[in-house]
Amino acid sequence: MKVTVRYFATLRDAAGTASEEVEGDFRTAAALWSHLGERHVFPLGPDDLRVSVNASYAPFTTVLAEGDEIAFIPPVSGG
Amino acid sequence: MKVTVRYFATLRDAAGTASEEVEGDFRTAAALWSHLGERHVFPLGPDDLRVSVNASYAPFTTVLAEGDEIAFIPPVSGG
Amino acid sequence: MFLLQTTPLPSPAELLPAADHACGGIVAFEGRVRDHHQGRGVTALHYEAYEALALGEGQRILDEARARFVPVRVAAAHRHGTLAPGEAAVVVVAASAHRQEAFAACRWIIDEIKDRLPLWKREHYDDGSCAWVGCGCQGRGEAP
Amino acid sequence: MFLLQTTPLPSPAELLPAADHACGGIVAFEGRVRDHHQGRGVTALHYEAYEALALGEGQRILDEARARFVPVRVAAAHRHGTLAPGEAAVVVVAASAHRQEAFAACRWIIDEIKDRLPLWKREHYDDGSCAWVGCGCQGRGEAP
Repeated sequence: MKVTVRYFATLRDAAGTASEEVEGDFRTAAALWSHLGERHVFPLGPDDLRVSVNASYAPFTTVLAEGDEIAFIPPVSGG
Repeated sequence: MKVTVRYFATLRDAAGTASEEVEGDFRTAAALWSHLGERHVFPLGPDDLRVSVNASYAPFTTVLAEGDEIAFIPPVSGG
Repeated sequence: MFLLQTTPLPSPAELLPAADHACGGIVAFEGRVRDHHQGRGVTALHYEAYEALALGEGQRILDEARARFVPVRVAAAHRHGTLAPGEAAVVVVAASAHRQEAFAACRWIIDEIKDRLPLWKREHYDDGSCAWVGCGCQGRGEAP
Repeated sequence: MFLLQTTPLPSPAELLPAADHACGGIVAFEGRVRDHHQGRGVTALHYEAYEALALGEGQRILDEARARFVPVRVAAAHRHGTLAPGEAAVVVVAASAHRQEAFAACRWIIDEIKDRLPLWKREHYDDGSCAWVGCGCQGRGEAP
């Protein structure tokens, strides 16, 4: 399965890119996060992050589908 | 002792004037209110009113002085 | 700064201009004349004021707010005389580095204004009648 | 209406124009860029946004506010990109016949925006350094 991962703020700094296509047999967002940990060293863990699937917040347990756009959302600081 | 009494809103309607000079031997604002009751029929009683002496809120027990400007303040409705 | 005037009120931004860039949160309240009240159409509204007491009391409310909500900058203005529906009767602004303080101060000031400022509202209705609002003597203040 | 834009934000009055004269109380919050943060001088601020999520989430926050605080009209706008001290980063307006509802809705919306809107603030300091603010990884986000 292939998905697009988008990175923001400190995760973008750590990944060195704003977005990448990732292929693998991760079923859920949580599994995708573990998979990404094999290629990047992130300054934040799952307890600090929210998940967005196709531009909506969703649980880490969300089952992903081909072509999904996933983002792991660091603590926000708008307002 | 002579004081000036100012009337607002329903008290002004009841007194038929916005202000009048009142002479008598009332010592306090409470005594002045009783005195005024002899010449006007007011739609409000002391429990509904606050007292202003020389343009500052003051207790009904305030001792008045010659020339004071007194107002009995009906429930306000600003804002 | 507390203003009491018969002319249209300044906007919140005019009333409390940005003095510096130290204040992060600005909360403004505007109270406007409604076009209805308890089911009746309101065509105009007249505020009678005891000006000398209102000016002193308005300033005291702002001074008390500055002492209660630290650090905060505050200003307020109240109009009197005759207003049309949609016009602002009261404007309150509070600015602080912390939005909690700005909200609390703005809310406190308008509550105190409504409780303490010696102004009395007389509504004029579309049937030609008028009445003192919240005068504590329901019905008695009515007059054509 | 929820706006997300890189250009200067509308004023509260522009963001939520008086649609009618039925709303008596209007509460507005403006959050402006401060010129200092934790003792350091701030020269500019950059908001990075996940635009698609921010737009959807901003609209959801307003829809939820309308359901929670009845009757109320609400609007909000958030800026992203680079801002100078004194510029508005966020504007929230709530209007209701009852000031309690307007205050509560405005306060709730800005709290939700700060909690949920996917925007990240990077401050640039007068010593030439910059840092992600409140990124959950103190020090790690620092970069020259």
